[in-house]
Amino acid sequence: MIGLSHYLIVSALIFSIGLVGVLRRRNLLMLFFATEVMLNAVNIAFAAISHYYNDLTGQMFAFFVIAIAASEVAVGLGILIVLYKKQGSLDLDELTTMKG
Amino acid sequence: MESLVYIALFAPFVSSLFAALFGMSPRKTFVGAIASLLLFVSLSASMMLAYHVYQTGESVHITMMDWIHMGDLYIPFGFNVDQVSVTMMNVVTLVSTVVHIYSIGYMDHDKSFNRFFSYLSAFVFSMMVLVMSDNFAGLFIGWEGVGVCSWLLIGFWYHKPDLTREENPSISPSWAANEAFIMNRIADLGMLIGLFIIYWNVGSLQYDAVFAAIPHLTDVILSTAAIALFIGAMGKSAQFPLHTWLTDAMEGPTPVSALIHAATMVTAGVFLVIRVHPLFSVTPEVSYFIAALGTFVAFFAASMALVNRDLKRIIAFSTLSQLGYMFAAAGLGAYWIALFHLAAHAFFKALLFLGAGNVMHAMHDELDIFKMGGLKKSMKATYIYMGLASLALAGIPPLAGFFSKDAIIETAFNEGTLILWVMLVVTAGMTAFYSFRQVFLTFEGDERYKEFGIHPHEMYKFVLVAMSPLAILAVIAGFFRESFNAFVTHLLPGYEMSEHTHHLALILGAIVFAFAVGGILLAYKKYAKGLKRSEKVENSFIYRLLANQYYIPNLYEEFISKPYAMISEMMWKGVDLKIVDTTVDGIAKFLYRSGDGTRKMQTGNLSNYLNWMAIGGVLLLVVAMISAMIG
Amino acid sequence: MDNILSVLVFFPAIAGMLGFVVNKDSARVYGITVAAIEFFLSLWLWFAFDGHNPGMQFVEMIPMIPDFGVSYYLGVDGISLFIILMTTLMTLIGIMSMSVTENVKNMVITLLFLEMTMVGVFVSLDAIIFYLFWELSLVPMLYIIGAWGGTLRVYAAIKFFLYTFMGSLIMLVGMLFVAYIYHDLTGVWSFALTDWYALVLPVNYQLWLFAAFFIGFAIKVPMFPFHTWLPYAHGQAPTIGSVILAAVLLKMGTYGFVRFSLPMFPDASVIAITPIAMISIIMIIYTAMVAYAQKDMKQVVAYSSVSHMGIIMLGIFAMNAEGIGGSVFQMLSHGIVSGALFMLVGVIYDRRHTKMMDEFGGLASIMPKYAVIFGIMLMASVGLPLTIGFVGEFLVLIGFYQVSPIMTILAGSSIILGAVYMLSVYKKSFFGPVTKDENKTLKDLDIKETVSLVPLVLIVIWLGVYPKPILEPIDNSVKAMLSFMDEKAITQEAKDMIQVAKSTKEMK
Amino acid sequence: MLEPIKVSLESLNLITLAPMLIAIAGGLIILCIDLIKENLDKSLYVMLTVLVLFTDFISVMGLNVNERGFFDVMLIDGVSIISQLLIVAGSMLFIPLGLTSRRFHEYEYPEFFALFLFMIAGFQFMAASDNLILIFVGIETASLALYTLIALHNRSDSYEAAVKYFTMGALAAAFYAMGSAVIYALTGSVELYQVAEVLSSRLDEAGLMIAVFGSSVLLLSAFAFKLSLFPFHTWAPDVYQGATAPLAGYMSVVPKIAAFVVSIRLFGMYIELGVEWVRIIILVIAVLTMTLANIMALVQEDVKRMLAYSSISHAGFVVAALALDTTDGNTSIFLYYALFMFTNLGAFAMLWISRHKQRRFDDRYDNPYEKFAGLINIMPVGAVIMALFMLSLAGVPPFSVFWGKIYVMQAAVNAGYVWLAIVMGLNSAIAAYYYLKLVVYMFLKEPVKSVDVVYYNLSKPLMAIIGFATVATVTAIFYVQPLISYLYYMISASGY
Repeated sequence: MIGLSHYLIVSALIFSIGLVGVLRRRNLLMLFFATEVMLNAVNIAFAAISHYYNDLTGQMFAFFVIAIAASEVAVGLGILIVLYKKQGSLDLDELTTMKG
Repeated sequence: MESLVYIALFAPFVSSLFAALFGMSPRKTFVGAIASLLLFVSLSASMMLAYHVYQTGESVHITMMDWIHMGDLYIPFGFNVDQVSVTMMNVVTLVSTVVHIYSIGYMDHDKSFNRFFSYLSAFVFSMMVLVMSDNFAGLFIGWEGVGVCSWLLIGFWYHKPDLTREENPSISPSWAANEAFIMNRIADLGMLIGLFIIYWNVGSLQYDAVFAAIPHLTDVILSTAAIALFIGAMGKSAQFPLHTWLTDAMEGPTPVSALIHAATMVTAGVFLVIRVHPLFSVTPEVSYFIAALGTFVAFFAASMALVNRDLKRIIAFSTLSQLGYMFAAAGLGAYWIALFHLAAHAFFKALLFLGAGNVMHAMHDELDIFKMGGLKKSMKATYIYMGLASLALAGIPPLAGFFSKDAIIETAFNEGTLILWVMLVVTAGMTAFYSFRQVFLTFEGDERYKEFGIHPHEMYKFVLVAMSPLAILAVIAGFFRESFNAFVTHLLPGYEMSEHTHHLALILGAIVFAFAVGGILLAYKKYAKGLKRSEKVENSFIYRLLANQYYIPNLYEEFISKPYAMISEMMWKGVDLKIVDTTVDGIAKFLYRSGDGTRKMQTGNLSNYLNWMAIGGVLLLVVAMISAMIG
Repeated sequence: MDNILSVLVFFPAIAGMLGFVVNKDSARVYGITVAAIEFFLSLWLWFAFDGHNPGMQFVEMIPMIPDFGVSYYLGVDGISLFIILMTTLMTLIGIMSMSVTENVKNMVITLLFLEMTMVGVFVSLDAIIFYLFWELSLVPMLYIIGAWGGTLRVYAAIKFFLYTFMGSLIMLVGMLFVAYIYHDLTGVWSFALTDWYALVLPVNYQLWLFAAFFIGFAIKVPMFPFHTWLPYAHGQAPTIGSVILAAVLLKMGTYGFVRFSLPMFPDASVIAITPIAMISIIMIIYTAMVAYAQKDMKQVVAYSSVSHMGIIMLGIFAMNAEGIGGSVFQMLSHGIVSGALFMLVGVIYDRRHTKMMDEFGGLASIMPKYAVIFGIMLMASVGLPLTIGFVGEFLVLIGFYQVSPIMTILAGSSIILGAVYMLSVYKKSFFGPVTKDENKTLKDLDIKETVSLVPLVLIVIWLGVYPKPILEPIDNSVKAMLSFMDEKAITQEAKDMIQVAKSTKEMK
Repeated sequence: MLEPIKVSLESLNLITLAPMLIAIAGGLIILCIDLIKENLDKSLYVMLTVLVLFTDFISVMGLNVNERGFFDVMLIDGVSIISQLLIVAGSMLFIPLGLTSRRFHEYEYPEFFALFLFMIAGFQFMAASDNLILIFVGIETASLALYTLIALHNRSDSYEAAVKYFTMGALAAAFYAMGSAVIYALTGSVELYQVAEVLSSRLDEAGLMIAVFGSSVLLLSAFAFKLSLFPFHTWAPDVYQGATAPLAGYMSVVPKIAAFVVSIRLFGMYIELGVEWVRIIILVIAVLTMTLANIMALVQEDVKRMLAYSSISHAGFVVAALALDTTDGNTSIFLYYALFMFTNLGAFAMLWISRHKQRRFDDRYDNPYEKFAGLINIMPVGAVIMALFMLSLAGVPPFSVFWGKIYVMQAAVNAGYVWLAIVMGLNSAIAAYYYLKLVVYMFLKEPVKSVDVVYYNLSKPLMAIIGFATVATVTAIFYVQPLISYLYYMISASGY
């Protein structure tokens, strides 16, 4: 029987994968994807918990997360585009003019 | 009577201020004249007071105003003119009047003439405060005041450069002045401690209150107080081991040496012991120590005088030696004898110094007696004065020194302290020898000064006249011994020789006399015909030891001054800068460097930042775990 | 005029503000005038002051932050009165003798602000207001040292600021803790000192709080080993800065001990007697030795300040009227004497642009007036009787003798060691032949310098001969404080150590 | 079957939403105006924004304490009112700085103002809710707007700043969402008051503890990022440097107030529940933050970056008060920020008064210390004002930040954390160094000669704002009393 804990474990796994992605990726676009992965892991958790409690709040939260993820991507991509125009690259390692 | 007290006290002060007004202007003879006049006023007032005290047998006590009042401590400016202080006042004002007049002549060519009188009168004022005060704090004011004036006067010719110890044993006037001041300060600390002990056990610093309380105090307190006060006396009176400053103080002008370093200031220590006799008389151990130290210094100083070639230093050593006598007397309980010797010594020693001043004046500041000789032709009067003074010093009857010194030696016998007696007798012989060695080398024999192209001339007439009171007193003072005894023993405990001593008095006197005459004869034999120097003697260990003052100044230099300077330097560069300050700066630098280290985490690379966030999360988890486990 | 204290505090500040308008050529006269008015105001304060009343007078109290217990609370007693007078006097004389030529206007304005903060510190009876002025006083001094100082001026200024700032922040924590306890016990927030005095604290609290206040005050004093900022500050500061720093700012620390530590923590203070006495003795002897090793005249005076502050500290912890009263007097004495000495060093620095002693020699022949005044101040500094320096030193030593004879003897060595370094300065600079040609043409004191130094000389002698008008109010306030401390102390040891003057006892 | 939902308008209590709605509406109006007529002057937008903010402020003032509204997701307690007031007030201080005398083109875009207003609405949502969803929405609304505002500066540094901030923000958002999910899993609720109830009844269960660990750590990470606490602070210096000076000043105050409100609600809850280690973690972070940020600030060569680190350090200072979880502590947070706001915004605005055409002192920095060398000779009043701000930041009395500092320290002492107060004191002493460094440069050094083209930006609004900040900084002693009493009253009324 697939129970809540399975969902949560999956969610945690995906969250970790996303986290590792955020930490390891050098390309900004990939990095954004990784954060999306993390948010989606949260969504899985919310959906599962919501079902578990038989309470709609979790699903509501999940919807908000989706909406916010979408707008985040919109803003993020916007910034990335101008950045790309200016720098010609999306490599993280080149983004180090400010430091110290 | 009150006004007389104020006149006696403040006339020198006015004189000092008056002279100070002209301190920076060129030489003005009237400054000296007015200063001398004011001193004479002070002398007259002192004499009147003496007469008054003599007549009524009562002391005059006045309180001028409050000085310090804090907590339970109450110190007024109070003055007490009693038999002891009036004696001192007269001695001080008399000698200072003479010295003031003398200085008009002696300092004739000095451009700082006016300044000199200002200092000199200030000294007299301080000395008057010292002797007249009715409390320990007032005494201490005077005590320090004379110290400063002594500093100013020793260093009067401050412009002279520092020389090596070989060229000039005192290095320079300013060096000698500082040495004197600092050594005195060491002793002053002892004195202050004495004051503190007295205050906290008696609750007052007034003499009468303190003396009244003495019976209620324990022996330990009394002894420590006595020791502490005596340490003070040791500094001012240049007792071993604080004696080196006195000979170096001869760098000052000769009138200064006469007044301060022979007649008055250096006797302040003796005065202190006499003044505080109720305390010292109940602490026999301390008193005995004083007597022993006094005897030792008498001998010790005399031994150094034997070989010295410096006219003034010889006299200085003799002063030291005589101070030893005074302490011996005071320590043995013969306070009035000590006071009597103090007065008598003041007269003939001042005379001797002033005579030496004449010689110096004539010899263009040359002080080496080996370079003099045969001065009697050109300086008859001075010769007579110095001869008289030396006779008095040597203790030849009927001059003053005989009566006073003989009494001291007799006291030593009377107390059964034979070792002291023997030493004092031997010292008497040595005194006679060195005094006349100096007199003969200066005035008799061949005229060695001619090699140096010096044409000696006698001092001004008025100066010689001015010196005459001292000469007269040096001759006749001794006759007043008994009346003096009667006068001061109103206040001081009497001292009578025992029957046994009384019987032997003549024999004892004869022994001393024999030693004195022996000394003079020896000196006559060796030096009257001129200087015969013997390489062998001069190179002998003893001679060199004595000539170098037992190497004590060198010792002080090597083991105190230099190490102090070295440690100071080390404290500054080694400790203050290297340790204390570097620690402070080190903390600051450490913070700064750790800032440099920490900012490396701020690589600017987003990936690192994200890693930091993850690490932070883990870190939080770890801290949480730890604190959860501990808590 | 009941609000004379507020006038005293804010008059210089307002004048300083208006000073921005004054033309820079007239700035100096403006400064002298304002400082003179301020000085006369403080004299008026003295005349209006009732010397027989040991308590706080001219008290003003306006609640500022009642919810937090902060109020504008001023008052003077015998202890602070004369420090205020000295502050205004030294500011006046400092401005008069000032030899700064660049940016005189800025200097004058800065000094006037500094005067406000200094007076403020001494009249504040509210801990926060005290702290406020205390910290604020650092700023003008930072500017004075930093802007008109020598080559290392920035380093010296920052060191001065940070060191004292660090210490006072610890003290602030202590203050907040006292306030907390007060709130805990009474339910009311208050930073008023008079309220705090009423607090009876357990001994361990007292010890911790004492330590916190100690750090703040000790750095300011400055006590060994927190003193190293001082030589730099003095070494780099312009003359006027050194004068004010030595005369007034250092006194804030010792004043703090008298005002805060003693009455608030009597038991802890008694426990601290021995350690503090040890530090004081180290200060006295060690810095006297360091002073002796200096080549720079000003550094000698700077280190001598530390040494003298050791005497003051010792007296404060004598726990009897003689010692504490002596310390308060010694604060005045040291203020005037060290201020004068710094001015004197400034005089020669203005002429020769060096303070190294081996550059001089024989100055007494060339500058006799200067030599005389220097000599008088030197003698006052080494504590010659009948000068101001003796009274305080004598009282302190006599007071501390009751606590520990041995330590008094050690501390008393200051009269020897002080003479050693001071006389050596005098000998090196003033005595001997004139060896340097540059020195031969030096001018003696000009009118400006004479006018500013002579009053100090007169005060030095006047207060040495007749200190009574000053000692009396100090005596009354100190006695009252001691009997208060004695009542308040909770341990028997403390009660034994705190010596209430007999006269106070008799009155009861 | 779902039942038809019946909602009465009264029960919605829409007035609680009014402030945010006003801000949002204002933003929309600005956008609409732009649609209707292009190329309107920025002064119009600035004034409109001020107007909107003013209305917003009034409407917040009109709120009653302790009300809930809009399906009970809105929580209008004292904390939310004061924080909203502070947020709006801070924004009102900031926005006139847009009226520069020079052309900084982001202010030419009406979108800038619209985004700004949306952002404020976001902050207000954060402050005025104890619903995790709404808080999340608030955070993201505000953050996304803020990223854009930074990027609008249109220099490569600002893009870099925006990207860094954005990416890290996204990660923080993920943490927050996951944390919320854990809480939801634990309690079945996202309303904090319900969460607290459930948690307090189930706190003894062993398994629950681990979940509490997870949730609190995740949420702490998210908010540590928002509050720029070590080691989540890394974005702050770069972002402040990349953003315009006033915006950096603004970011160092206003978003943090909003984040603090949420933190008080969230972590206060944990501490109240007796999860002691949350307090310990916060204290550890606080001490680390104030110390490390301080020592990093020591070595900065750029004033703006120094101020950035100093802001981080101040945040660490205040976070310590959060850990106390006392009324005093919470009051001190708001007091501190209220007082800090004027000074810090003023200090950042002072960087804005001039700009060199090239980076002539340093390749990397716009505002190196050398730029301020000898400012006392060039611009005496400016130098004095800047020095006042620096002294205030250093905590020299009687300037504003001092009162905040002692109140925080007093709160620490009152709560029994004397060591914390001492650490704060020592940190203030360290901090004094870098503030003094600027003072030293301005007052004690000679100006660097050969200055190339300088764009002076001394517009009247800028001067007015700086003047206002100066007055507020200097006269703090006179208004601290009403401020404290109001804040204390509001906070104790809302039960914190």
